Formats: sequence, C-alpha cells, structure tokens
Amino acid sequence: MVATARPERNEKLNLIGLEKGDYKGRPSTLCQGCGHDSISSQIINVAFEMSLKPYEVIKMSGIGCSSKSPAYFLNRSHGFNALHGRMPSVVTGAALANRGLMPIAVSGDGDTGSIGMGQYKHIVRRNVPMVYIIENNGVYGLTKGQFSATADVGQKLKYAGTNELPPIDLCLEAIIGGCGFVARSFAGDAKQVRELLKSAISYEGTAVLDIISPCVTFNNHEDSTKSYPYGKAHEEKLHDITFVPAYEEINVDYEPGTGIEVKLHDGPTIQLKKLDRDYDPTDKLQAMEMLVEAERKQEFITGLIYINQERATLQDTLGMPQTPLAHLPASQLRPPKEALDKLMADLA
Amino acid sequence: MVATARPERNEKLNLIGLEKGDYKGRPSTLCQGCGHDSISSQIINVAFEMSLKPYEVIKMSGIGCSSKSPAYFLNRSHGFNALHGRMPSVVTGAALANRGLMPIAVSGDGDTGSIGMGQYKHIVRRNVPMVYIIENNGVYGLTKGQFSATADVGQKLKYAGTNELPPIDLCLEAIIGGCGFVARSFAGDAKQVRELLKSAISYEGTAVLDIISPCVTFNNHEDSTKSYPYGKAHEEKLHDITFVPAYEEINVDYEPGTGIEVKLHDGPTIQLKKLDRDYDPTDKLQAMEMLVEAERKQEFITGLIYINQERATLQDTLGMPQTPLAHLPASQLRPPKEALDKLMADLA
Amino acid sequence: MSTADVLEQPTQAAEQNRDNIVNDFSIVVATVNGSGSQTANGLLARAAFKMGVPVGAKNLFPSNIAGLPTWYTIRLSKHGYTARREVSEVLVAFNPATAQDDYAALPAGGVVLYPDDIKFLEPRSDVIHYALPSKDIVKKANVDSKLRDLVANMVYVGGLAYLLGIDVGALEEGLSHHFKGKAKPVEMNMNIIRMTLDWAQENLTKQDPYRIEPMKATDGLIMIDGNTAGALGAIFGGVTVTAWYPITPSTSLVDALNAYLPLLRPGEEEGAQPYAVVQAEDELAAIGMVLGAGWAGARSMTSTSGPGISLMTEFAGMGYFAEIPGVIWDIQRVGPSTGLPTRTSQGDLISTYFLGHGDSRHVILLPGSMQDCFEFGWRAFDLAERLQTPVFVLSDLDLGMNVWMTEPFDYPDQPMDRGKVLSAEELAQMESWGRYVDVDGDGIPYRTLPGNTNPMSAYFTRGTGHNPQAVYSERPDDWEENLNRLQKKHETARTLVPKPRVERKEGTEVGIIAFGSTDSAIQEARDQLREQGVETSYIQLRALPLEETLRGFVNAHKRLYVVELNAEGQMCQLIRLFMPERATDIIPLAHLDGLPLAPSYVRRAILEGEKK
Amino acid sequence: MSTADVLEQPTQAAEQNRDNIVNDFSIVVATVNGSGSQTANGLLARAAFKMGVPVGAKNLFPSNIAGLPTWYTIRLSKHGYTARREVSEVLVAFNPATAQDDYAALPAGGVVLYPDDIKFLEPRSDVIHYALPSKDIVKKANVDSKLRDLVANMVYVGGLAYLLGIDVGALEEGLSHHFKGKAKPVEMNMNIIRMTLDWAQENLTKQDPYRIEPMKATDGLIMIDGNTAGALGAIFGGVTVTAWYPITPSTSLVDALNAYLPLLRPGEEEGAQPYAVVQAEDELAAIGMVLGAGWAGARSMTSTSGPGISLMTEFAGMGYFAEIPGVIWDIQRVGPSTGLPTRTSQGDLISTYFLGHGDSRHVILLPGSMQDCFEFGWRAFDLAERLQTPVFVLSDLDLGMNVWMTEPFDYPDQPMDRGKVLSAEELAQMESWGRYVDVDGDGIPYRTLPGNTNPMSAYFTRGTGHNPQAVYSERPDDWEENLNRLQKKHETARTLVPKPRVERKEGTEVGIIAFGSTDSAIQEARDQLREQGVETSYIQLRALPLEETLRGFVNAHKRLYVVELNAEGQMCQLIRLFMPERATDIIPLAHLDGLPLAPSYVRRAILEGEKK
Ligand SMILES: Cc1ncc(C[n+]2csc(CCOP(=O)(O)OP(=O)(O)O)c2C)c(N)n1
Ligand SMILES: Cc1ncc(C[n+]2csc(CCOP(=O)(O)OP(=O)(O)O)c2C)c(N)n1
Ligand code: SF4
Ligand code: SF4
Ligand SMILES: [Mg+2]
Ligand SMILES: [Mg+2]
Repeated sequence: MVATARPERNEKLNLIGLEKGDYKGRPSTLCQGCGHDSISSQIINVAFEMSLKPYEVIKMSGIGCSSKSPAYFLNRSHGFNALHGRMPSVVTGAALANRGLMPIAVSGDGDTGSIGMGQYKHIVRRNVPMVYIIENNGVYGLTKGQFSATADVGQKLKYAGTNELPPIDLCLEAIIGGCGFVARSFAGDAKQVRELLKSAISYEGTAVLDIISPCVTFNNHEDSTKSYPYGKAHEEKLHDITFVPAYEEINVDYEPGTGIEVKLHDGPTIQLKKLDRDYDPTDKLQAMEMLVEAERKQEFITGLIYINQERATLQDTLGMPQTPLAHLPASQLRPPKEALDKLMADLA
Repeated sequence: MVATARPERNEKLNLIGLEKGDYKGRPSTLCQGCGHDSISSQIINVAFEMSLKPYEVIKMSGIGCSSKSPAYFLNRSHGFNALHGRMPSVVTGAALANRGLMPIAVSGDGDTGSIGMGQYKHIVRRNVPMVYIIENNGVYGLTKGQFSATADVGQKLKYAGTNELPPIDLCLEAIIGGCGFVARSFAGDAKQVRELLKSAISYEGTAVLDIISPCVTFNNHEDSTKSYPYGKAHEEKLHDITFVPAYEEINVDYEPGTGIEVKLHDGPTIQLKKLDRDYDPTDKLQAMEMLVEAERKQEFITGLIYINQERATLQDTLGMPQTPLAHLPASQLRPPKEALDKLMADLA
Repeated sequence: MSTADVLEQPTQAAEQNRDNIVNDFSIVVATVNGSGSQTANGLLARAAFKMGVPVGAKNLFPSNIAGLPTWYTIRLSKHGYTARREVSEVLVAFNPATAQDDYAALPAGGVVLYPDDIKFLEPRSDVIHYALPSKDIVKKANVDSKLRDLVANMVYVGGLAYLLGIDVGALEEGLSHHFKGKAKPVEMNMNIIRMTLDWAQENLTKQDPYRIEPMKATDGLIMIDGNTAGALGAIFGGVTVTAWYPITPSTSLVDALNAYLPLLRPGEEEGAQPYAVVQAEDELAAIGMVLGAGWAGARSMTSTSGPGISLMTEFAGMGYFAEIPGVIWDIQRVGPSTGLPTRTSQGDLISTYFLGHGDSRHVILLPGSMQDCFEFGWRAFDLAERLQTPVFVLSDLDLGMNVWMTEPFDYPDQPMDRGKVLSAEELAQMESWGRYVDVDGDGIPYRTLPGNTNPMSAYFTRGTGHNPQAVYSERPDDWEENLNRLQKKHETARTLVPKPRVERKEGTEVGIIAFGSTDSAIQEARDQLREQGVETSYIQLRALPLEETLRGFVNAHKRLYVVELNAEGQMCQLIRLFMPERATDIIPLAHLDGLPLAPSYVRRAILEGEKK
Repeated sequence: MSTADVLEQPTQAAEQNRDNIVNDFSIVVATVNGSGSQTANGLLARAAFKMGVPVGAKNLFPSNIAGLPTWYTIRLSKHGYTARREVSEVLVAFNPATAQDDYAALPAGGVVLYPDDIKFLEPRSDVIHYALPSKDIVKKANVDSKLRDLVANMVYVGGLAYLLGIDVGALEEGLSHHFKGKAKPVEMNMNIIRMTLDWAQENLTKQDPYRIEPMKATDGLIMIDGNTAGALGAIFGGVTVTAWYPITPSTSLVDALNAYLPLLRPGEEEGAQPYAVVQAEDELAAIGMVLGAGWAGARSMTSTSGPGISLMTEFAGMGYFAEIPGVIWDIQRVGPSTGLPTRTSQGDLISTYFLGHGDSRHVILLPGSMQDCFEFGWRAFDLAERLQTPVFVLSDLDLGMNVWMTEPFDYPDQPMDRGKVLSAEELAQMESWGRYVDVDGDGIPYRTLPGNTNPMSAYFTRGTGHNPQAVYSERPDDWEENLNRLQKKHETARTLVPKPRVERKEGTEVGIIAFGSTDSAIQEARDQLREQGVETSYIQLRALPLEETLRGFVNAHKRLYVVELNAEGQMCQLIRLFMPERATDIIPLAHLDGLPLAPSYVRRAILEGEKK
C-alpha cells in the first residue's frame, strides 16, 4: 500500500503524482481550534508524504465530533460514518471483504471507551489491520460536555461537575487486549503525531493511536488534563520518534546505544531516539508498568508505548487468500451444477 | 449483612436459626458433574455458614448454563435471570434502588467476556458492591460448544476446531478496570472457592471471582486448560487462604512473616498463608505482572490476586443515603404543593 | 454606509405603514450556531411574553457545536396562535453565510435588520432595510474580548426594541430572569441594548408597519420547555433512579433533573441525596439499570431518542414479558438511523409500540402540551407500577427543546399509585401466592420486592417461559395462558391510559386526529378551514393503546384525517388496525421534513381531501 | 418380569389386529435429552423414508444440554401428510421421568415399548405393552462403558423394527449414512439392533395392528433440514463473509456453512479459503460486520434468532437508510424475550418488518419449504444487492432444525445479480454521478465500491441526512425527497420479491392465507375441510412487502383466514394495512404454543368461522 520506489524531487507532487490538495477533505464544521482538526491535517500531510493511493484507503468512524472528521480529509477515499461505538465491527467486515483496503479509523473517547468498549476490546483481539485513532478529549463534545470514561479523577467540567470515577486508559486496554501497536500522542505535537501515523500505517495489524485532542469548547481550561495548556506544559516524550521509509537509508543522528530502531515488516524503520528515560517499547510488562505509574503520578507520557509484530492478522488467522473476497468472479462464487447434483444424490 | 454475634453451638442451625436446606435451590438441570453445580453448592455452604439473611441477597445472572445456576441455590432469595451479557446493568439498577441488598451474581465467560465485555468493564469502574462470579469454562456451554473469548491459544474443541485468538484474562481486565477485589479459583478446589466467596461477600465493592468451572460435556478433555484433569494437575495456589469472621479471634498457624492478613472494613480478616512464592495481593503491578507471566507460561494460578479497599462504592460516590431509595415514603418522594406553586411563579 | 442608505424604501411599505401591523407577524433571527444568540433570542420571546403578547418560538439549529447556521423564529399573535408559520416578515440577518438567501426569502413588504458590514448582492426594493453598526457599538461598549461575540447579539435586540417597540423594562426583567438575577451580566447586556437604542433614535427612521404592543393575553401563563416540564413531573412523581446516556434532543431532560432534584428533593439524611442519576456507558446499560431498579422497587426512568430506543429493544421485550416497571422518555428526532438529530419528528410510534421480537405491544404516552409533559412525568410512574410494565413517553424535539407558553401545571390530583406490591405482612395473610397469577382478572398479577422478609415472597425473574408461579416452563399451555394474560393486561391498559382531548363540532363529517406537538398548528388550521367553509371536529390522542373515546369519535364522523409528522402515517396505520371496519375512512396526512407542523399544510391537505 | 406379562392384552386391540393399520400412524419416542437418542430417532425416520413411506419427523427438545425430557414424533402417512398430529399411537417410553404421563396420553388401542425396569403405576388395559430388556441386551453386547447409554437407544429401534416391520437393510443403510460410512460405529449399533430383533423373535408376540410396509412414495426425494438447505443456498449464492453469534435455533445454519464451504468452495489459491466465517462477540458486532462487508462489495450474511434481531435494530435502520446490502437469517423461536429457545414460532414478523426507529420497512423473505430455504439462500443476496438494503429471511425452528423430506433443489436459474455497481471505467463514461440519485426512477441509486480507482467514485456513507450526492444535509427538502425515494424503492421491492404460491378453487368464498412452516398442516386441513364440505383456496405468501398476487387472491374471495404461529395475528395485521378496503374480511387465526401447527387447529377454527 505504501510506495517504495525512490521519491521524485518534485515539491508539489508526490510519488504517485498527486498534490497535497488531492488528500484534502470537505471544510471542517468543527469548532475553531478543535484538536480533531489538527489531527485531520496531519492525516492529510502523512497520506500525501507517504503517497497513499486514496482509493486504497477507507475512512471509518463512529459518532461524535471526532467521528465527523473523516469527512474533512481524503475526499478521494470512500468513507463510512457508522454508528456510535460500532465502527470496529464495520471495519472488520470491510477488511474481510477486501483485505487490499487500508482502514484509517477515527473514534472518540466516548465512542470507544463507553459505548464502544466491547467492540474495541474485540477488534484488537482479532488484530484487524487498521489505524485506530482515538481523538481523546475526556469529554463528550457533540452532546455538549458530559464526562467520558477517560476523564481523570477530580476533573471538573462547567456542565458536569466533578468526575470521581477512575479513567479508562485506552492504551493499557489495548495492550492487555493483545494489540501490537499502541501509542499515545498529543494533538499539539504535530511532528510526533505525524511520525506515529506513518508508523501505524506501515504496521501490519491493529495500530492504536490514543491522541489527546483538546475540546476547546468544553474541556480546555488550564486545569483540565486534556487541555492544550496542560498538554503543552506537561507532555513528556518517551523518545524522539522518526519514521524512515523503506526507500531511505537510515542515518542515525544519535550515539549508539542511545536509541532503538524497530524494523517493520515491509521495510520501513521506526527510529526511537532516547530522551530522559530508558524505554523499550517491545517490553510488554514495562509498558504496562509505565502506564499504571503514569496514571498514579498524573503524568502525561507520549510516544510509541508498545510494539510487537508477532501476531497474525485476522485475515491470515482465517487463512484467507490474497485476492480480496469482493473481487472473486462469479465463477469462483457459485459452485457448478454437478456439485449440487452430487449433493442431492448423497441426501437421497 | 453478615451476622457478627458469637455462633451458637448448634450443628443444624446457623446464627439466624436457618438450616442448610433453607439455602438450597431448585434441582439443577445442568449436566452431571458440571463445574457450575459444585460452585452452586459452595455458595449454599457459604451462605449457610455466614448466616446470610436470604431476603438480603439477590441472585443475578445473564444467560448461559452458568447463568441458569442461581435457580439452583438460595430459593429464599429473589433472583433475576437477565439478558445475555447485561447482568451488570441490572445489578447496578437494583443496587441503586436498594443498597441494603447484596447481589450475588453468576455469569459465564461468554456472558462476560464476549457480549458482556462493555458492561463488565463499566461495573467494576463504578465499583458497585456485589460478588461477581464468572463460571469460566472457555466455551459456550448452552449453545453447545463454541469457543469463548477466554479459551487459550491452541485449544481444541470437537465442535469448533482450534482457537487461534489470544485469551481475554478477566482478572487482568478487572484489575486495570479499577476493581479492588480480584480472585481466581477452580471449581475443583472447594475449600478455596469457599474462603474466597466468604471474603468476596465481606468486601465492600465489586468483588470478581473468576472460577475455572469445567464444562464436562464440551470442554473437559485432558488437554483442555479448562478441564478438571488439567486443573487438578496444574493448579498452583498463590497462598493458602482462610477467611476469619469478625467474631472469631485470629489464631495464626504459620510462622510470622510467612503470611499476610488483610483486614476487611467490617471486621473479618483474610489470612493468606505463604506457599511457594512471595506474593502481596495489595501490589497492583505485581498482580498484573503475575497474570501476564502466567499466561505466557501457561500457568494456572489461583488465589486472591488483588485487593484494595480504598475506592468508594458507587452509592457513596453518588452521595446516597443509607435508607434504600426503594423504601422512601411517598412524603419524601413527592414535594409539597407549595414547591410547585413557587416554581410556577418563578416561570411566569 | 449601508444598503439602507442607498436604497429608497418601497412605497408599498410606506403605504402599509399607514395601518400598522400589530402583534400579528413573525421574526426570524439568523445567526451563527454557538455564537450565543440563544440568550438574545430567548430574551426577545420572553419580553414579548412579558408584554402580554402571545408568542411562539421555534429554534431551528444544526447538529453542530459552533459555526453552522441557525435560525430562531418568534411568532407574535394577538389571536394566540403559536404554530410555525412558513414566512417571517421581519428578518434579523446576522449570519453572513446565509444572509443572501434569508434576505431573498423575505416576503414583499418585509423588513431586514443586519450588521452594516453585510452587503446584499441582489438588493430588493420591496423590503425595508435597517443596517446596524454592531461592531462599533460593541467596540464602544468595551467589553472583555472573550464576551464580545456574545453581547454582540444584544445589538439586534436593541434594534428590534426600537423598531417594534419592545418594552425595555420587559427586556431587563427577561435578562435578570435568564441570569437568575446576577447584576453584572444583566448590566453588560442592557448596556449594549441601550447604546443601540440611543444610536437607533438618532439614525433610524421607522418605515415599516410592524409593532408589538402590550396586551393582557399571557396573564397567569408561564414559559417553559417540555424537557424541563417532564423532568419536573418526574420529580413530583417520585423518581429515585435515573440512568441515561446523552443524546440530542433528550439530554436537557436529565439536565433539568440534575438542576431541580437538589432543590425539590433535598431529603432528610444530612448531606445525602435521596436519588441517583447515573450516566451509563450506553443505552443498553441505561435501560438495564432502569429495569433493575424498577424490579427492586424504585421509580426509575431514562431519557433518550431514536437510536437509544433501538438499542433498548431487547430489554424492552424483557420488561414487557417479565413485567417490570420503568419509564422511558423518547424525545423524538428525525430518523431512520442517526437521521437529523436536531430536527423534530413523530416517527418512532410504530417501532416503539411493537418494540422487541416476538409478540409485544407497549404502553405509550403521547404528551401534546407542556401540561401533558408535566403530568405524564409523574403519571408514567403510576402506570408503569400499576401495569408492571415499561411505559414509554414519546415527546419530540419541538415539545422538548422549544420554550412554549402554557397554563401553569396542576399539582398531581391523586396520591402515588405504587401498584400491586405485597408486603411481608400481606403475604403472611395469604396461604398461597404466585408471581404471575391473575387474581383480579385484569391480567395484572401481584409482585413482591427483593428484601421482603417473608420467605414466600422470593421468586425468580426471567425472560424465559414460566408458569404462574414464575417457575421455568416449556409447557405449551403455560406459554399460551401467560401470553393471553399479557394481552388481557394490554386491554386493561386501554382503560387506564390518559384519555384523548376531544372537540366535537356537531353536524360535521370531518374529524381531525392528531397527537403530540402539532396541537397549535391543528387548532389554527381548523380556524382557517372554518373560514373556508370546512367545519372540523378534533381529537388529540394522548396514549397507546388506543381506546373507546377514539372509537366513538371515529364513528361520529365520515372522514377522518390523521395528521402526523412521519413519512408512513404510523398513527393512521395503528388506528386502521384498531378499527378495521372504518379503515378506508381513516385518511393519512403524514409529512416529515424535520420542521414543526405549519397550519398551512393541514389546511391545504384537508381542502384537497374535501375537494374545496 | 415386565407389565406386559401380567397384563392380558386388550381384546379391542386384538380385533384391530385383524385389519392392520399400515403406513398411517405416528410414533412418539420419549427419551432423556443428551442421551444420544437423536441418532436412533433420525435413523427410524430415515429408514421409513428409505422404505418409500412418506415421513414427517418433529423433534420436541428442551432448552437444556442433558437431563430434561425430550420427545421425537415420527409420522408415517401413505397420503403424504407430514404435519404434526396431536396423538401418537405408538409410544417409546424410554424416559422414566415422563413415562407415566406419556403412557397416560396414549389413545385407546395404542402401543407402548419400554425398558423392562419401568413400572407403570396405573396400568391400562386398553393399550398394548411391550417391555424390552434394554439393560441386559446392552450388557451382553459389551460395548465400551462410555458408549453404553448411546447405543442403548438402538434397543427400541430394534424393538420397533420387529413390531412394525422396519426393513433391517434400510436401518443399516441409514446408519452408514449417519456415520458417513464409518464401519465401526455402524457395526456396533447394528449389533444391538440385531440382538434386540433376535430377542423379540423369541419373546414378543405381535399384538398390535401397526405396520410399516414398503411404498414408492419417496422416490427421487431427499431428506434435509432447513438450516442446512439455507446454508447450501447461501454457498451457491456466493456468500463470502459470514459474521454470526451462536444462538438456538440458528446455530446449525452456520455449522452447515462451516461443513460445506470447504467442500463446495475450495477456491484457487493454494491452501487459502476464499471465504470468512467469523464468530463475533455479539449480534451488534455481527450485523456491523455484515454491513461493513456488504458496503465493501462482499456477499455477507448472518444467522440469528429473536434476541439477536432485537440487538440488530439500530444497524438494521442504518442499513435501510444508508442503503447497504446484507442478508440476515432469523430462525424464529418463541418470544418475546428469551422465551422458549427450543420451540417454533412466526412471531418476529411485525417487529422485523418495522425494525429500527423512524420510518423503516424491510424486505423479508418467508421460506415455506426446504426448496424455499435453498432458493432464498442465494436469492436473498441478489435481492439485497439489487435493492441495496438488508434482506431478512424469516425461517423458524420447525423448518430450520427438523429434517423434512423434499424434492431435490434446483440449481439457480439465473446468474448472480450484483445490482447497480459502477466500475471505474463506467464512471469514466459519465460526466456526473451521485450516490443517491434516482437515475432509473425505481428508487434504486447506483453505488461504487471502495477500491474503485476512479476519484469520482469516492463518497461518504452515513446514517445522517444527506443529499443525492451523499453530502451531509439538514435541508427539509433533501430529507423528504430522500425518504420518498426510499418508499419508491420499497414499491420496487414489491415487484421483485418471490411471488406467493396460489391454489385457487373456483367457486369457493373461503381463502386461506399462510406462510412458512405451516404448509403441510394447511394442505392436510384443506383436505379435511373438503370432506366436511368446505372448499378452500390457499395462498402461501413468500415475502414482504406484500404484492399484487395477494391482492388478487383476496379480492377473489369473501372470507380470508390468515393462519400463523404467533399470538397477535401479525401477518393478518400487515394484510389489513395492505388492503384496508377488505380489512374486516381478513380474519386472524393466530395461535402460539411453541408446537408446529397441527391440521386439527386449522380445521376446527375454519369450521367454526364457517359455522359448520
Ligand atoms: C446510540 C447513540 N447514543 C447516543 C448518541 C449521541 N451521541 C453523539 S456523539 C456522542 C458522544 C461523543 O463523544 P466522543 O466519542 O468522545 O466524541 P467527541 O464529540 O468528544 O469528539 C453521543 C453520546 C448517538 N449518536 N447514538
Ligand atoms: C442476545 C443473545 N445472543 C445469543 C444467545 C444464545 N446464548 C445463550 S447462552 C450463550 C453463551 C453462554 O456461554 P457462557 O456465558 O460461557 O455460559 P456457559 O453456558 O458456558 O456456562 C449464548 C450465545 C442469547 N441467549 N442471547
Ligand atoms: S465541541 Fe469540542 S470536540 Fe466538538 S468540535 Fe467543538 S471543540 Fe471539537
Ligand atoms: S453443557 Fe457444559 S456448562 Fe452447560 S451444563 Fe453441561 S457441563 Fe455445564
Ligand atoms: Mg470525546
Ligand atoms: Mg462458558
């Protein structure tokens, strides 16, 4: 799906001859400054830079402000704005029908953490290849400011008062659910979002991106842990992440031993340059411990939290052919008359 | 709910003058030897020994062979056999209506791990006081032998072939979901089931008991990790657990330092006698690590995995009165006419 | 320099000017969603109301948080008509995005107020223009930048006040009502209004005929929205457990519960709240909580809309079959599917009546006024506990979210009916009891609540087949008898649900059947029809199952027009099933475009039907 | 010593003995659920079938895995009647728990076979007794202890073989059919049968009149259950994606898919399976996967029952509104709620037709035979893709899980219809395209599939209001036009769904309307009615929406009896809505107790209706 030939040196056109504009969507109807819009523009950038074929991408979502955003990027890709909390099942069906498609899905913390919890847990368990973006603002935006299940304890909302229930950590949920690509980021950190998106798109399996995406209208006050000010002030990166496409040679700009490279199946590499802490995203227990500690200490830690490329995708688990089922000709879909006749004979 | 006076020395009657028989249910219609039936009889024993007032208990369940079992114990208690996967919401409603009731709920691995995943995660998050028993056999019994989401990788079923999806660990799910009482046991280990049941009943909050309960009809072959033979051969206890009621003084039968006592809110104590390993059930990270390792190594570890008494129950979080809402008199339910008149005046 | 200066005003308007049009026209305010114009619009409606002028306000807003266009229509009617009209004579064009279209839609002789930075591309000579320097005024007022957009809306309030003659005192009163008496915001907003008035005095000359003049027509009335009314009703009905999941347009009902419960139901235990309002993880959980609580003896409810109702299907069937009380409000919006979340509809009637697989029919209340919303708020609990079944209340967005004027509410005229619940003592008096035994022949059995100390009281509630003793049974006769009893119970429900409101005109062959939010439009249409020589009787249904009052009404007329806001004539179908012998005389007038019903639709359709 | 020895056999039986009752009686086998008696019972039915005798078998089993009582009735009818009869003359009383009741229910002159360790408490002199030493026989056979209970059932097979004259060859053939030719189990079971035969030869004297004698009435027929037939149909219909969640009685349909897909659809890629069958986490996910796959161009389906249908409500509405193909099988069981999971019903008709909030009406196929199950298995996909909508197939437990004899299935007579799907090339030829534009005037728009390389092809599927270009719209006219088009599409569906089967009797005023599994009972009832002087016409409906054939049939008769297995006369209600002008002539004969329809019910009800 990802182009691998050497790039032309043409600024305006990408490898498949498309302009940035070809990856744009309809004008956004979200609030000015909504985190979701900045994520949409990173999706547009990444799709352009990676030269994704728009017709190979499907844009999937549930219901919410976040789930509206697929209308605001990749106009040339088919999209499916499904039901509240039910995007994962629709993606699963589409992925089974045509494994050649790459689902880029956008959900919200309510869409995934509340009504969608069951489908979320089960899609990562099945390891359906897709990019699963959660635009996490700790609040129900579209219904005007109720708490979602990811709101931290003690959070206050003008509308809903104080939250006293523990937050659901959607990254931790994904990891114990068997997900092999789990990252957290911040809509205010465009570069990191971009690199993680590229890595997720190149990953074979369910890739979860839990992106804190402030709701400027209902949950952006300083003391909200899901706000821009808080994020900018408190974001702590696990590492400095760079995605290196298959066709570029990897030039390491850091001391040996002060970084990790993760080679992805189809060629590209994820470079993780060490920052303050030693962190190995291939260590499941360390990842879980980090998340539990982070919640206890109210730390806002971003980066590639966990990666594991060992699991088979759902399509491979089911032993499906490379040809998309949706492309099978009638001749392969309907057995011959002889087959029926023989069967009838057996049942006589 | 738990009687606290010193027990009479009468064998046949318990503290509240009931016989064992008063805690029995209707004759079971489950298969001969089904693990669920042995759990039912432990519930009967425990309720009798703890002198539970039958009218203070409500028996709750979803749908499945396991969920049928509340009909087979505590005939003198009200019961609610709800919908598949939806028991938690019904329990929540009943617990809000009458906080004086103690829900003893029985579910299955399919009922909780598949269709019920969302409600399961959210009831532990709300910390609704109840005993949440999962009779876990790795299979759908009542629908005749499909895999459930807790089946281990590589498991084989006559009917359904080989399972290739990773198991959902319902204990791990509970712990990261904020549950403060998480235990795993084995229907073949009557004593441990009993002690854990007593502890769970005495715990204030959601107490999850994930009990491996073999399905003798569809999943009891030697190489099934949810079978009697496998359980008997492989069960590894974290500790030797003894529940000591409030009215008994605790006589420790082990060397100091070779055991842990957990004192519960309303008086009783859980004694955990050290066996092979050092294990502290109050250490969340250790608990999570143990579970992850156990799954990796295919170990069957039982006992009180995690306990934490710090969280408020849902009723307290909501600031509800001690009087059950269902007992409020009409005078407290309907405001006086003056209140309405004043309101109408304000709106004029 | 605004278009107003360049355009000479139309003569025709000048003529009209001679005889004023007083308290009989409509205003449409076009603004940007999320710009805070709701305060200004509500204020205008309330001011007119306070001046004693009958007012009908409809908010037409998008499914969006901020940025998309929104319209607010205020109808002033000395005749007391409050329904939506298809035209508005006075346009407040404060949304550049729609200004051109809104402007084009003005009727000849209409009036437009607009900020002077808007330019109309196709200026009209048949409307009267007033440009307002809103930016300047707000700048002069130097309010905190964050609030600037908010207060900017007060400019058109001031402009209208000057042109239409809205009483400034009424505005001030309205503001302090809105801000619950907080002086600062009231002052800040009044300041803008006054500045605009002053500016208008100097710069505008009234050239249009439209005026609002004081009346006494609203004395003793109140203004309220149906979701608040329903919540108040529930509070006076003793609701103790509410489980819900946010969804437009039902959310504000629970908001009102949260706002009023602490005031009206403080309770007796120090610092404790004798009620629970829980935001569930979804609607499946919400209805599960409602039934769990109803089963355990609480008065429990939820509030949702179409998609939520769909998700409650399985539990609805269980509540019906296991006979568990609970109240479910459906504030209807346009479906199928996600549909138009911010538009009104009466489209969930059939799917809710038959909600659940297998043979199930539910009790549904159909509020048709603010008073109904309040009354059904408490009565729904009495019915649910009396009938031991989930009771649905089908309101809609127009009732639920628009502010209506209404007679004040009556205090419940009956004590609470907690239904057939047996106490431990009562049980002790009986030698036998069975949960599903039809003792009284009305199909309604007796129940016990968990916690009942009488050992006889315990039983096992289930969605599977059971005998009268609630014991699991697959016996064919047990199943058939149980379902027959449930049907008998449904017949009993016919006699207990709220009766329709009937307005019979002797001698006419034409009857109008309607329900819900369309009442005002129907009444106005009937007046218009009368003028055109078509007398009509009218029955406003208030519940399902249908009952004998309706039968009598139908049999007293030759042709019956069933007016409803859905595509398939759902109520019409249910009435045809209720009275097959009159099926062909029962004529559907069904129409759904998301807007509140306009009298003109009814008038046109019935005139056509009557070949006039 | 068995009761047979102590009781002298009734003279009356002796008399009957003189004239045998051949191929015209019923056997009921009463056993313990889970004891493996299904093999024995199926074997008996198949043996009779192989002897050329028309046979109707009904399995009446509990919602339980093992231990509860179960009954299996085998009707032998030289007339070819296969419907359930209310009495069985021959009882195999192998379940101690029910033996006394089963025994008491025998008609006078009836026959009972039973293990000699059962004692009847109230011995009857009007029935004939045969006690079988099953324990001894099994002991002698010394089979592995695990299998003992299983093979024990062969004792009554042997006993019946001796008494009724069942051909031993047919039994052996039946066993090897069941065990797919595996010699060992065949031998083990045959051994018991032979031992029993030998024992019977020596110890039993035939005293009853019942006999099975070879016929040629089943030549060219096959035996199969409807779930297998439906699965085969789906396989010949090109199903590629199946998402399901286990639920009785639908599970065996997916089991059959899993069994036959590898055989019939091996595919061309080495070691790969060109289809996917996924066990979802619940029905909400199953239907979501079906619609996701249908949207992406696969032929997708699910199979479920009542509770699953209820959970699919929200997605059903979305599929209808967003116009996405998919096939949903509902193997109906008794509802509401969990109801009777192992009993048959036709109770999901209305709730499924209107499934989903707002105005939605679905296309429903109603198989009435094994051939219909097969045909609708493939045709449902053609209709779903042609109409771009979810298509429901409402079968039931009687059709789905009981083995019926039937004509073999016809190979699809038409190539697959993939509907209006535009390729990149086709799009290139067009200067404009809109996902929801009604180009052909049939209400069916054109769609494109994801992966289409033509940039024009991309569109955004949503459950919210949209214009013909699939762009989000809240415009009243867009909404109304879109729903009008959907209604037009429903009218188109009327013309495309399978036509009813009609059997007109000239000159009669009485028409019977039915559908689904009741066909055999209706046919038999019609013969009985004819004997009593009531001629009837008969129309077997095969789909919703209703269509013109039905209208013609109704208009050709004065009184129409609608026979259905539900409590509220659901089809009757839909027909009354379809033909309001005839509403009062359309008479409900609805009845639901979980059992397959018996002709006697129809006969009695119609005789009553006709005052005969
Ligand atoms: C079944 C159903 N229930 C409720 C709603 C109303 N609803 C729309 S969006 C939403 C929550 C959105 O929150 P989130 O997923 O966090 O998205 P955000 O708006 O915050 O980006 C809800 C409850 C719905 N559309 N469907
Ligand atoms: C909505 C719904 N879907 C499916 C079913 C069918 N069903 C009954 S029990 C069951 C699974 C039970 O498995 P589990 O919870 O593990 O219980 P067990 O029988 O193994 O004890 C299913 C799928 C149902 N009753 N309701
Ligand atoms: S409400 Fe919040 S989440 Fe929704 S668009 Fe506005 S800022 Fe974004
Ligand atoms: S099928 Fe399995 S789970 Fe169900 S009763 Fe039998 S042994 Fe127990
Ligand atoms: Mg959110
Ligand atoms: Mg299980």
